[in-house]
Amino acid sequence: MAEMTFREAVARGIAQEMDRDPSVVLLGEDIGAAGGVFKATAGLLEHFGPERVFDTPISEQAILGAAMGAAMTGLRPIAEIMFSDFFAVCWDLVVNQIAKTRYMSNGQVALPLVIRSSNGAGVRFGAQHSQSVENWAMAVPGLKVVAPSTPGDVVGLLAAAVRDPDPVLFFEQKSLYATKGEVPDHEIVGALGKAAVVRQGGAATIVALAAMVPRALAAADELEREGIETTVIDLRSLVPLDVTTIATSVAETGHLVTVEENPRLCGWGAEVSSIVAEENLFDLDGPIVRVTTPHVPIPAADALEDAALPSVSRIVDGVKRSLQ
Amino acid sequence: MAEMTFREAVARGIAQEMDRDPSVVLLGEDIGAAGGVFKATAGLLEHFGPERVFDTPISEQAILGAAMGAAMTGLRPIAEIMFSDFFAVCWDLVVNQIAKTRYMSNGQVALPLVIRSSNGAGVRFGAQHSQSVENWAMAVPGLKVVAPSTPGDVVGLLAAAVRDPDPVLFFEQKSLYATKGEVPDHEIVGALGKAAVVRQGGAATIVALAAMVPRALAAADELEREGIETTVIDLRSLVPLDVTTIATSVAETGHLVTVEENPRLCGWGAEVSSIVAEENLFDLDGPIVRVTTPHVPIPAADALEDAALPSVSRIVDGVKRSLQ
Amino acid sequence: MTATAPVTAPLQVVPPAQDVRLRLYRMMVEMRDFEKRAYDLFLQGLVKGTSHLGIGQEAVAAGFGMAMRPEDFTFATYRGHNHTLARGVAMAPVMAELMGRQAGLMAGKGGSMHLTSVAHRMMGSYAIVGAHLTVANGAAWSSKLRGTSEVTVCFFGDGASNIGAFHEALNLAAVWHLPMVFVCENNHWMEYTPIASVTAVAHPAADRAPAYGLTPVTVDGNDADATYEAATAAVEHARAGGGPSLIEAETYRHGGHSRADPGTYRPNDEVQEWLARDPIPLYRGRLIAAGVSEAVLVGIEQTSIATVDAATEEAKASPPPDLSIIESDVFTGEGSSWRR
Amino acid sequence: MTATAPVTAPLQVVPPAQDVRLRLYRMMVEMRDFEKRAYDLFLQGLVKGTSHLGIGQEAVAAGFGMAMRPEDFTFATYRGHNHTLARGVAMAPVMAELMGRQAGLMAGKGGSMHLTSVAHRMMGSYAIVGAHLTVANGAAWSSKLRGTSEVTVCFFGDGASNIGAFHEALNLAAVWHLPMVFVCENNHWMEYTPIASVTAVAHPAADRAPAYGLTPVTVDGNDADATYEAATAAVEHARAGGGPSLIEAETYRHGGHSRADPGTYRPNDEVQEWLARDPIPLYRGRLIAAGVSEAVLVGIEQTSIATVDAATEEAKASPPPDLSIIESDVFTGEGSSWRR
Ligand SMILES: Cc1ncc(C[n+]2csc(CCOP(=O)(O)OP(=O)(O)O)c2C)c(N)n1
Ligand SMILES: Cc1ncc(C[n+]2csc(CCOP(=O)(O)OP(=O)(O)O)c2C)c(N)n1
Ligand SMILES: [Mg+2]
Ligand SMILES: [Mg+2]
Repeated sequence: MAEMTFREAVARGIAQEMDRDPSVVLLGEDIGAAGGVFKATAGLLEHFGPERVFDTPISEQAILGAAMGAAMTGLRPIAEIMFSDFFAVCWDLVVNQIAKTRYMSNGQVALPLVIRSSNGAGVRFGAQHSQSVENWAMAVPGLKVVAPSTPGDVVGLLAAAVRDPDPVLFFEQKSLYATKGEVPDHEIVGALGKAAVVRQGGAATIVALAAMVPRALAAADELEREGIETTVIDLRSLVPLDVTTIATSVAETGHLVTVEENPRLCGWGAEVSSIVAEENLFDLDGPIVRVTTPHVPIPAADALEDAALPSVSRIVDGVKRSLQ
Repeated sequence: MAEMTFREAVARGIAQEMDRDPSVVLLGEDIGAAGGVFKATAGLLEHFGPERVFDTPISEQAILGAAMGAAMTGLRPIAEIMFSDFFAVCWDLVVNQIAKTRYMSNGQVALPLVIRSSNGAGVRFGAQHSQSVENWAMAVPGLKVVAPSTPGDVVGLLAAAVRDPDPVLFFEQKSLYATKGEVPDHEIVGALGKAAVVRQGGAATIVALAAMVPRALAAADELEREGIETTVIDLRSLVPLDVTTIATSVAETGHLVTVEENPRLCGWGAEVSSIVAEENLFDLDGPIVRVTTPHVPIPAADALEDAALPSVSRIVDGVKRSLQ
Repeated sequence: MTATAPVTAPLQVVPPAQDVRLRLYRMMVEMRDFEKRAYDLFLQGLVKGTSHLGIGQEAVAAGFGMAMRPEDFTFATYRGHNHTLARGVAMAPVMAELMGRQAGLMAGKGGSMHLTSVAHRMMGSYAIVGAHLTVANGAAWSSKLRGTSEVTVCFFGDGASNIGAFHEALNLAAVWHLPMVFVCENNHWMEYTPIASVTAVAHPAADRAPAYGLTPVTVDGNDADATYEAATAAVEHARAGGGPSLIEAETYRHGGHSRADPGTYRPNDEVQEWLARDPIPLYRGRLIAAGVSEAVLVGIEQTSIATVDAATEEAKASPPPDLSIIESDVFTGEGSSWRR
Repeated sequence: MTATAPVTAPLQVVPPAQDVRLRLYRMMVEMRDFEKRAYDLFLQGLVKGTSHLGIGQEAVAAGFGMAMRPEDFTFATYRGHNHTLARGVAMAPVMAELMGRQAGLMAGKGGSMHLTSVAHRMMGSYAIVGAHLTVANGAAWSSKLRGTSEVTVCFFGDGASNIGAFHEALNLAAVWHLPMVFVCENNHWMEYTPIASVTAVAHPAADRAPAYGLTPVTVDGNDADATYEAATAAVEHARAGGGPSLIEAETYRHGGHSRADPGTYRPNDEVQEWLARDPIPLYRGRLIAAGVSEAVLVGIEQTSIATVDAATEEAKASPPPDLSIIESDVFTGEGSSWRR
């Protein structure tokens, strides 16, 4: 058991899989010699050499094309898209090629690849470097979508993603990189599609992801002080989605609040809400409340950015509204 | 009043605006000399000349960049992205540049531009030419999103889109191009963000968009034969979203069904459902049912494609499930 | 505004051996007969949706197909029937795919634009212009990392030379010194717009080669000897570790862009000039001049028609796909299930 | 793997007039002082988030800024402070924007990477590599359609030359014969990776010019006379209807890529070589040699510091933005409202 940062856990998780499987290779911008702009791949070039770790030009389509073609022909690439905002410059590779090729080929082509990307706001990088885009991926059939909230889950879910036979988008919330957690020393392999109940309470169910998990927990603490006991679910994976864990909890609490960094419309919170409204409506004793960023680009100034993102107090308010 | 096809209505709507406003210019692939691959811009080059109608290379980023830069500096471009699937190759221009520049500049930059695109399935073009991606756009702050279902609305909403000061994505469902409708001869100008109640009935509210509107109406006919009277709402616009019309109807019927061509996860149906589950939960007398394509790419074979899309009978079933 | 004149390939110094030439001829005839039949079936409403014929461009597909080894990879566009057949894929499953039948190469899930046969290392046909150039790189990169001598050949149109992915792919292939052969089939039109009207240079691919440190190569794409020679040189260059090539094959599609498009937007004299250089009669004449007997050629032609007939019957006999496959193979072994 | 040697510009035949030279010097000094202050404020925690300094590259921003008329348009990258100042934007709102204050150029909504001042025709700074080349085309296209003589100048880095948007933008500008000047500031590094290690040609922009039918142009980006001359030629060529240019200015950033990056990944002798060619002392020496008095230069330098000091105080005095603006200007006049 060692304490390490979220960013160190990324490198540790990749190293675990590269050690195990020689077909795992890495590519991306500044990931090799520089160890990544967030230092999440530090040491991997030194350890695994230039035969397995590749710095690329600023050519995101070429990066994902290379990953896809390599995955089709026997390798298990891990590609980095430096900021998830840049998925927009290579979205075609993600949604039209990587997501659909297995299906269009009627299963002839397998695409065991992972695309890691730093996601989300909180570090004052402005509107083109702060988006949470995990729901862009969730909306596209053929992609698995993961976003851990702790260093331990980073390692376990990275391992699961690398071993998965299908394309996995792995979102690393950039405001979490400096956070710390305990990570066991032995090999860790998680499972995609299993949410974690990180707190138990009977009054309401709060579902959160990535950087919103610690905030939801802080809100739960505050609510507890007011005598409101809540369950907090760390979703961890959007595809596959652990509907069972959510539904089970809602059946117990009767109240549901989702907490996401995404702008208002069409986020994963809407999906979770609408699943419950379709499948578990009669379990509900109050409205399903979604706490989100308003439907705005992320502003750059610290004061504005902080106020735009879901805060602990907005989560607290959201829970109270759900209890009406 | 003249009967015309949906595709003719596109050209008619553009011509109306180009006649009125000399700053309206057109650009896209094969839109000029060829009149567009769907013949939706037929005759415009001949009428308005090569100073206002521009054939481009296969360079979607360059197309949208040109439209954006022109809109920033006094023109009102209408750009065509031939198939909405191709938004993936120029998504950066849409979501990171066009959607955010007004906001990032604190309102200094205005972007009065329209991006038209053929959207959706039903013509056996396979997975890379059949997607419904209007909810990709809906999820991004800064974009307005429109998808008409009739030739009359095509003209009126195109006019509204061209006159709007903000970027509007205008989706033309390609299975509708050959459909016909009456269009008044005089100038028509619609309004963004107004849904149309196209049928009234007290048992349930069906909300549909674009090609799903005629299907929802057919389902309503079938339900009527079984004695179930439904309201059908043609959403027409996703951003702005006419929440009032939906909420008013749900308050009357107590039951909500959304019908969309999109794959299962995170479509606009989820957004509509979750708004109602948050704001009007106690108006509901049954589960909110979403009828969608399953979470799969669109298959090419006619038999498969037909079975994948929401059918009249699946809509009928959906309404019945909502009435449980 | 008119298309540039084709570059005539240098006269063959050493023509291919006669068995190679006969195989090239057979391939071209089969491609032509197959696609003519596909067009008939389209007019009969049996081929649904769209299909993009390579009629007139067979010498490119045949020349390159012939120069490749079984272990090499092909990546093609939606205009990929010929490239698929060139790898030895049987006609019946291809025809059945065009018709949306169960016996289709991808059971109807892909369609004409996405022909794929991994068993033949035909790694797919792609319908977003330019994207597959980057994917092809990935196969070549993998070949290199896995220490094999496989070569990847990637076909695309003139119009693809103006999209961003082209640029990214060519640069990466050059920097990583990949065993890639990029083949631009310059048929002078991108759908309904002449390439010259939207491109800054006369040769959309060849004139860009130096931007990637590559040598400009053009070849007469209607001359199967020339394409075979150019293909062999580039494929073996890549196999020997010499890195990527970019070849521009000048050619022409006889018909329209897709489906029932009559292609009438093209100047008549341009069409006539190219029809007069139809690669198949041209090659037939050359074989006769080289002493091949008429009977041998007629034999090839008759066998081809018989093969197409049989494939058509086989495809027609296949039922539509079972609807259960709609939800299979989104994910490996899990169908389309997105929930736990 | 090391960066290519810079191309030395030809000796000036006619140096710019002395008043132009003094203005060039003043611009460079102000840029340098402004950015040094920004860096100090970053270390003090007053500039939040990220910022990308152009220290060492001032001769490019100054030479081009000086060659532009007020009606011309600028498009820049996240490394755009200098290009913003070059259009005459006051320092205080820029500094306040870096500090996330109400008085910021965009009231804190954009930040350092997105400086925009439409009043000065500084049409924005863009942080997705390459995208703004296509947007700049649009402004130039509009200038042409509106029948004006405005010219658009678009700055970008060496790294941007490998992304798809670069290719699409250059081709369209050439085909549409747009009044565009594309300026590649080749500082030899893209973040932490040397451009030469990921680019197929030695000059990432100039060697690609022929791919768009353009003449390759390189210029010593550390020599303000040379950049001014090249800029004037290209801008007036565009204004006269001569179409686009692509200019590669060879230069170097003295510091790291962004924020507190010390840039230690770069070979020391490379850094030393370029520091010895710092554009500002270089130009100062040239002015002295041309007979400009030390007192005049010192005057410029003192005024510059005083201006930066005043701007800093003004920015510091500004409060954080009012939170109500978070929901303004997503849409025109409607704030962020997405519902009716
Ligand atoms: C990114 C993208 N843009 C546009 C299209 C629509 N489209 C399909 S084929 C085609 C023309 C392509 O021309 P070319 O590359 O010359 O190939 P050809 O069809 O002549 O073989 C176009 C514009 C597309 N499929 N993908
Ligand atoms: C599409 C995209 N990919 C990657 C990045 C991350 N990034 C920001 S600056 C940069 C380096 C750019 O290098 P260059 O173009 O030479 O400009 P410079 O920073 O040297 O001025 C990178 C990779 C980005 N902003 N956009
Ligand atoms: Mg072509
Ligand atoms: Mg650089």
